[in-house]
Amino acid sequence: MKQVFKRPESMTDKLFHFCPGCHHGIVHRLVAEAIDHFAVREKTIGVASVGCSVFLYDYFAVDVIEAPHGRAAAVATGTKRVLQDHVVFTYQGDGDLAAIGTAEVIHAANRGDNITVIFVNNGIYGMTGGQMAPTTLLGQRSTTSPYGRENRRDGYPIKMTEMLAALEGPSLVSRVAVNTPGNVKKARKVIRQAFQMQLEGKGFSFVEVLSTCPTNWGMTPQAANDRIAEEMIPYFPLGTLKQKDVIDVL
Amino acid sequence: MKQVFKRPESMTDKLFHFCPGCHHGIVHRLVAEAIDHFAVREKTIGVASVGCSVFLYDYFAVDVIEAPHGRAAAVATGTKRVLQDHVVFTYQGDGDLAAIGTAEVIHAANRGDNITVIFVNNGIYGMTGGQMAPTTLLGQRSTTSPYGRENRRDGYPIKMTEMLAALEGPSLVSRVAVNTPGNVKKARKVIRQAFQMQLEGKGFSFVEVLSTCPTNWGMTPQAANDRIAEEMIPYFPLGTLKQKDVIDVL
Amino acid sequence: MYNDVIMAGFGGQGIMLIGNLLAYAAIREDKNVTYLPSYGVEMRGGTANCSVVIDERPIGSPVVGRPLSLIIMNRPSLLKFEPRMKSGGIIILNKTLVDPEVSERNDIDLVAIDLNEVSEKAAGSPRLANMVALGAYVQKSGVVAVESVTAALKDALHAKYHKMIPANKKAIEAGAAAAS
Amino acid sequence: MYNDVIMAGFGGQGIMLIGNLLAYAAIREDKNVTYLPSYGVEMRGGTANCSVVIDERPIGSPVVGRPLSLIIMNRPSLLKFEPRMKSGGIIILNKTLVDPEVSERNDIDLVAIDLNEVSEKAAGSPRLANMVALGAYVQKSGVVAVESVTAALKDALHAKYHKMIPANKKAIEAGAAAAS
Amino acid sequence: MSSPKKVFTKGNEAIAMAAINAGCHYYFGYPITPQNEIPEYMAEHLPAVGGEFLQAESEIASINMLLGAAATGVRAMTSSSGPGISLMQEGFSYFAGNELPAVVVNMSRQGPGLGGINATQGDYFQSVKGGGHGDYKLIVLAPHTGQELYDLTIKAFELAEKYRMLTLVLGDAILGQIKEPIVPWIPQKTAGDPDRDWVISGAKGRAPRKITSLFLADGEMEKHNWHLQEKYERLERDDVMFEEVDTEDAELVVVAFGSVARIVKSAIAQVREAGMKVGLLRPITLFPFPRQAMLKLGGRTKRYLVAEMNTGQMVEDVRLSLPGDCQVDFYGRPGGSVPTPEDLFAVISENYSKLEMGK
Amino acid sequence: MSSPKKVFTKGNEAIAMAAINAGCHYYFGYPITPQNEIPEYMAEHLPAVGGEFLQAESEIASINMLLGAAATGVRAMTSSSGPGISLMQEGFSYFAGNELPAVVVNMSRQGPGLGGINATQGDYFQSVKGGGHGDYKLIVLAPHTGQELYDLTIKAFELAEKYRMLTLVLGDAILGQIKEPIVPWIPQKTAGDPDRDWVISGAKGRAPRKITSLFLADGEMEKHNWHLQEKYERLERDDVMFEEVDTEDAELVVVAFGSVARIVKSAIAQVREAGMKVGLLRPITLFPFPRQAMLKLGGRTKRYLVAEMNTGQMVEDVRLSLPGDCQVDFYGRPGGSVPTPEDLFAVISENYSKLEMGK
Amino acid sequence: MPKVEIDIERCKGCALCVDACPEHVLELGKGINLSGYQYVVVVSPEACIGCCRCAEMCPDVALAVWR
Amino acid sequence: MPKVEIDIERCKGCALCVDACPEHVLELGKGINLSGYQYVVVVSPEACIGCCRCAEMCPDVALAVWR
Ligand SMILES: Cc1ncc(C[n+]2csc(CCOP(=O)(O)OP(=O)(O)O)c2C)c(N)n1
Ligand SMILES: Cc1ncc(C[n+]2csc(CCOP(=O)(O)OP(=O)(O)O)c2C)c(N)n1
Ligand code: SF4
Ligand code: SF4
Ligand code: SF4
Ligand code: SF4
Ligand code: SF4
Ligand code: SF4
Ligand SMILES: [Mg+2]
Ligand SMILES: [Mg+2]
Repeated sequence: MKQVFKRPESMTDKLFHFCPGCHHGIVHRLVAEAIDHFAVREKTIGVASVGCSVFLYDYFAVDVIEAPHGRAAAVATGTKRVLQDHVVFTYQGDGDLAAIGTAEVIHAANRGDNITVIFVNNGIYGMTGGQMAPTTLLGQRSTTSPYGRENRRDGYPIKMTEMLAALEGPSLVSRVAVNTPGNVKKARKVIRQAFQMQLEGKGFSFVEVLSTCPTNWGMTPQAANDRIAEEMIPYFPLGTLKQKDVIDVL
Repeated sequence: MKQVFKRPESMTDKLFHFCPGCHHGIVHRLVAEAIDHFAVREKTIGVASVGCSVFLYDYFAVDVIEAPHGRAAAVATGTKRVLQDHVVFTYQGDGDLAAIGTAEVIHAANRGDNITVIFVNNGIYGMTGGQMAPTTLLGQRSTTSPYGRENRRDGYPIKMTEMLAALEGPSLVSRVAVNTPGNVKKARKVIRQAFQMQLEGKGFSFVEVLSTCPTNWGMTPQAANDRIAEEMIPYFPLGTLKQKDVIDVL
Repeated sequence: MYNDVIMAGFGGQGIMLIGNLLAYAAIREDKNVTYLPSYGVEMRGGTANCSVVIDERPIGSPVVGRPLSLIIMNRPSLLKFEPRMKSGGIIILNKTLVDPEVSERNDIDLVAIDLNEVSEKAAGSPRLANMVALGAYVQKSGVVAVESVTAALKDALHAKYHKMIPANKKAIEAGAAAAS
Repeated sequence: MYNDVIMAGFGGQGIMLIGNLLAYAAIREDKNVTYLPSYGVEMRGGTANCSVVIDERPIGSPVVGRPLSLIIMNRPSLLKFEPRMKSGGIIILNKTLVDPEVSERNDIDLVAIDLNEVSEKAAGSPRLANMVALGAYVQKSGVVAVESVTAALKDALHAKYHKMIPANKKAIEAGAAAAS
Repeated sequence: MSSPKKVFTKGNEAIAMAAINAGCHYYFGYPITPQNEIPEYMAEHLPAVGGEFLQAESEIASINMLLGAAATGVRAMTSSSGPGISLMQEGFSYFAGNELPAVVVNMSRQGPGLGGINATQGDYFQSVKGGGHGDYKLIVLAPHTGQELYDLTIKAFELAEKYRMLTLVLGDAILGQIKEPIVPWIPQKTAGDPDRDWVISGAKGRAPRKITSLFLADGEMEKHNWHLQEKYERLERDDVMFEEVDTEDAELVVVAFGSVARIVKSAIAQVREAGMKVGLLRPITLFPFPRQAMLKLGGRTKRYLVAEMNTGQMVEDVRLSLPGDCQVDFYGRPGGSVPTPEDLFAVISENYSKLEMGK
Repeated sequence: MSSPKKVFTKGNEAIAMAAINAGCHYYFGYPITPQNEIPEYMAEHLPAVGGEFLQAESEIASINMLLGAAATGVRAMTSSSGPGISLMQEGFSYFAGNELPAVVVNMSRQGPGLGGINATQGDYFQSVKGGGHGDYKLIVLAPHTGQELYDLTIKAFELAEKYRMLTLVLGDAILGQIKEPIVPWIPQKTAGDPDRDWVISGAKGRAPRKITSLFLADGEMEKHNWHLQEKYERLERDDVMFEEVDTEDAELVVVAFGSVARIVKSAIAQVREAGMKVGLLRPITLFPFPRQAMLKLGGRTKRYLVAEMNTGQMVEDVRLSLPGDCQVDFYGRPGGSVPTPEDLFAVISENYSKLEMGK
Repeated sequence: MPKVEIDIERCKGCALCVDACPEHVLELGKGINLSGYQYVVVVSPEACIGCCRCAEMCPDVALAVWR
Repeated sequence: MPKVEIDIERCKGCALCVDACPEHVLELGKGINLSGYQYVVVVSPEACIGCCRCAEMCPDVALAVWR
């Protein structure tokens, strides 16, 4: 009998501080599995962002730099320009990447910086207690959209994946979810592919992961999980929007 | 005999400080003409940016706020939320809007803020003396890309119009040029349309104007003018990418 | 008279609610009061605590360095706060989760109650353990009248929970009884 | 000996180039020198100017408050700088564009030259008016030798303009002649 | 119109409530602990008064939206903490250069860097010396109770308008999170005069106006700078605020602001009981700093203890204000380690006993 | 390896040249006048040494790219001016919290706001008091000639590494734009030790490392803050730099830094000729400030004149450093109005004559 | 025989695994772990087919599976 | 008859109008204006068709056209 599911080696033993049922834990595991898969733990550098995933360094057995809120992509660019043969990834929430960090991620993508960006879109500011995120759905209540998000005041839930796919720079732009075992498997594949792109020097890879925040959605973990399929995926369709297979150099 | 071409009334008499042949002057005039056309000079507020067009207030006979570099869209949002029945426009260069101001313009567009953004893309930092802009063409030399822009280091010339058109928020997203009398006429029409959108409460309108910088391109005004058709338009195709005709409210 | 208390436990044990409730009870008695919650990142997975200061005179520090009393709902909270207590203070301890033997002070007044059991008996559910604890503390300290606390339920609870007031009242009173 | 000069004119009249050239000439004579350009927004449409300080001893201020000499290429520059000049100073004035009558000082040494004409004659084009002016200034002030200036052309000009050195040399020398 | 009824309110909410009651109908902000209750309160209550709450995409957007709103002459505000306030420094400098009035709240938290979310006073220098570029000042108000958070927020709007300056309400995690009963009230004037000659409102029947901080002509910028300094001097003359407690006979005066001052008050009550003659001087305006008050006090009391939740910042202003013969000691607790009344009792007693020995 | 040959170099280029010669192979920056020659020089010359020049999309991106590069232990830098430096304040605070070494150049220009592009010293407070949030310091170096721009840039990299701190080279439009002959040289050590125990390099054969400034456990943040303070004290003990000119017999000492100090030197030469006993103290490190040197000097000379191109900033540090019986006057020219040697001659003479009268 | 194992101190009782298991092998138990969470227990070990669906969904990496 | 008029003090001599005019009405002159620019002059006024092409292209709004 063989162990077919176990804790990835790139993870530490530390218990997650995440709330029960929070998808951050699943995404953490998938990233660690990708690192294991390519056996690059010793040359991987994680760039943590500010959000519920701020303690990345507690859970990953790799070197980690904690970036200021929104600036993970810029920090990763700085690191990667020096350590070009290392693997550099960022892990960012939707507040971090799609609000304050908009310019940084767009320009890293546009430059085709050879880094991997894992974008956890839970449609809310988790860490700060449930404020509206740029990706909060229309009509959704949050502590700063108490009457529901309204497009004329707050704008539309922003589709970062679609927007980045409109740029020439990035090599892989994809959206996945982790709400069912099947989707977890697909997400695993895409995240692995994102790291592979980087290892092959193909440039910027970006994976958006639709994710729950049971606590700030005010739902049980199961209800939150179900909401992904019922509300999030219809607005944020899954799939790979862009994939370059050759390295283009001027 | 009737005067068929004259100085717009929304302009002051002051001589432009622009270099000979610089398209900024043409774009200034077209914006003033649009203001004249709708007879809204007395309720128009311009938001100037930092760049060669920083002295907007010297040339327009309207109230003007000078925004910090890159932040014109945020300033305009603040003003428009208060003065909802006024006409608010920003006038921004490519360094201003497509580099440091990326996040601000994207989020104003995504919110569908009811303002008009005039984006003068001359592929260079004019005011500061010819550094590479996010829109500088591949291979183009500038003081900070002395060996020519190279996509693997500097990224691709960014297409703001295409990227903004990928968002749900904006109502009009268009690219024009002013390199021939015919293109000037088309640009006039689109700029006028952009103001009309705002007057009708349809939300965010955005016009990118391909523009010369003879000084920092190191060219005569005529050669610079020709380069628009030869090099700029092929990469930045003209046309309206997005136009909403109804006001959508959740 | 000046009085202060720190209440602590897991997030989800209703610590903040009883802190607020006590404050409202003090306001009903026309006393001055400050309520200072811990908050933020600690909420996820960690412990939650708050400090309440009650006085007839204006309150200086809302920060309690050496508490006169504690309401302790879990083990980590006992370990954290007990050593700081003033001599002679009161601890209301949640015996359901914490073995009273863990306490190391003998210069204090330790009131260990099986809060879940008392709550279950009084209100038909173990979920009002926090109210039981507050009832016990108020009874034991006399900082405000038990009636002020039960009367304040409608101030502290959101209108949509007002139907739960009777059960809460029972739990508070059962706590008071358990401590007397 | 300490010497300073401010050179001013339209952007495009080659002010910065002659400032640099003078500095290189001073370096050839092993003197200390500072060159301080005006720059930036002023470049567009406005005037350009620079200050050069030359001394055998280390140079303190590179900022020239009350210049000993001026090279003036257009009218606005004369209006701006003449009033600040030290008494007894030298002005090399571009008579092609500025009427010497505009000068209001009579305690200074005004050398008005039709620079375009001299340039045209000496070098076959009016475009070296700046070099003519510098030649005149150096001759008049004696701050460095005219030969040092012509020798310094290869330091100050980018290699791709070195073929223009002979014409520049002629213009400088013609300027020196015009001022002597 | 004011009501004497007490409401049990969180500090952050007291600020938001006061702002709305002061006629502030425009709020732009970005979430950050420990001040989220301010935007949350605004989001809930501004629609009812016809105002606009807008969550910006960042603090930089917030401060610039605020700039755009302030230029129209309305009352408007933003709030943030530590890292967010740092990001606004360019904007602050523009506000100063443009002479625009608005209110910013900093519920400060531990630094440097991401730090932590507990209370500190590490942003004193940033607030009073100017964290942005150039010679400029903000008006800085430092409340120490829930009621004062309310009252000074109203005052902040008034001062901002009076001087056309950005006014900063500097609190901390304690003040933002504390709940206590306060008495809300509504000031008489709740809006700036719409006819002010700098207000951007469309050039209807008047010459166009501009809001700019760009000055290129010779000497213009220097003139503008001296003009700003003149305002700062006026502020110092007319609008200094401070509180003195038990200073008349004090042999030792503690100087403290904000939440620490409140804890010091408890400690002083204790040391007074123990027979020590100790007083408190509490600056309420950190800029303008109560220099004259200190100078006067320094003629009488010679020994001072400055207590701050940082490694020593306001202590410099205290030293600069007092006569040369005063002795100024410092007690600091940086990084969110809030001193308790007991800690302060110990430090004050020790300091006082040195004084006794010195006699 | 160093060559005694003089090269005629613009101040900004002297800095860029020195940085490359000091082994700085990574530059991230965003254009702004008056420092554009730094990125331009880097763009031209870094490729030849195998380095990376990257024009960032903003100053915020620049400082954060710098952070990402600095974390790997290499020598790296950015440069900017006024508004751009303000935008980096959050980043500066993170550098301090993270204890990362790097060099930033501020060629300061007029403020507040957009201001203008002429020289001022209005960013002194921002530089030495900390424009970002929290209790922290930068090392601040203030060169006053082209040669010193070169030399101190090299020193900046050394100090940054020695203390794991951000080091700011504070110049202004004059220093950035001036051209003069300098002697370039190459320091012995041109890279940090790659084995330092904090360097992020991939967790190969060692425990994973983290660069963070987040401290949440009780008391940890306070500990970290005191640890930082300890470094600052060490700096003050070991690495203060200043220049004294003609102070031995001086009855009046002028205190000035950077470009103003240079102009003061000319003025002092003139007043000395006129028989007045005047000296100069020029702080070269603005932080650590030469407090001990001032204190010592203050035992002898009692009268001081602080000259700055601002409305009075360093003057506070001078007052805080000198004994209480010294008289400190201030002469300020804010907003790009550079005082000429003649202006300073007049002010110094006037001040000196008051001294004569006082006798 | 396939087997699932629960690290009860890691479990937060979110029950995502319970929903994910096609064979109803898991259920929330009555016990409370040291962190205060009601953890999951294996109720029908024999039914486990070792498909890992539970483990894929566990946000806390509390499950291990053998096959 | 159509007519074009040049405000010579506004003209910067960029010659964009010269290129734009289908009738070769305009040319750069010899004169220099107060700002130091060589300005444009009307060389064949009679040829002007009043089409405004010149004016559309003038960045300095130095041209007026009658028709
Ligand atoms: C400059 C700055 N602004 C604001 C914050 C406060 N802040 C911390 S995390 C966060 C957003 C968290 O939301 P998200 O990025 O979606 O991550 P999540 O917690 O949802 O995973 C914010 C606004 C900060 N730390 N720094
Ligand atoms: C925060 C900040 N960073 C940098 C600058 C310097 N700056 C002034 S204008 C400008 C860019 C100008 O380029 P662009 O926006 O393309 O306008 P153009 O001059 O080409 O019309 C820059 C970088 C500034 N003023 N403020
Ligand atoms: S707050 Fe939301 S995102 Fe954060 S750990 Fe909890 S569930 Fe996850
Ligand atoms: S520098 Fe370029 S953009 Fe600026 S005015 Fe001159 S030509 Fe126009
Ligand atoms: S491995 Fe499959 S069958 Fe076994 S418990 Fe998990 S989900 Fe159920
Ligand atoms: S999914 Fe994991 S954490 Fe959730 S109940 Fe199952 S074992 Fe426990
Ligand atoms: S109006 Fe037409 S024809 Fe006349 S000058 Fe202008 S371009 Fe030529
Ligand atoms: S286009 Fe205008 S500025 Fe240019 S040459 Fe013609 S008239 Fe003069
Ligand atoms: Mg989120
Ligand atoms: Mg441009």
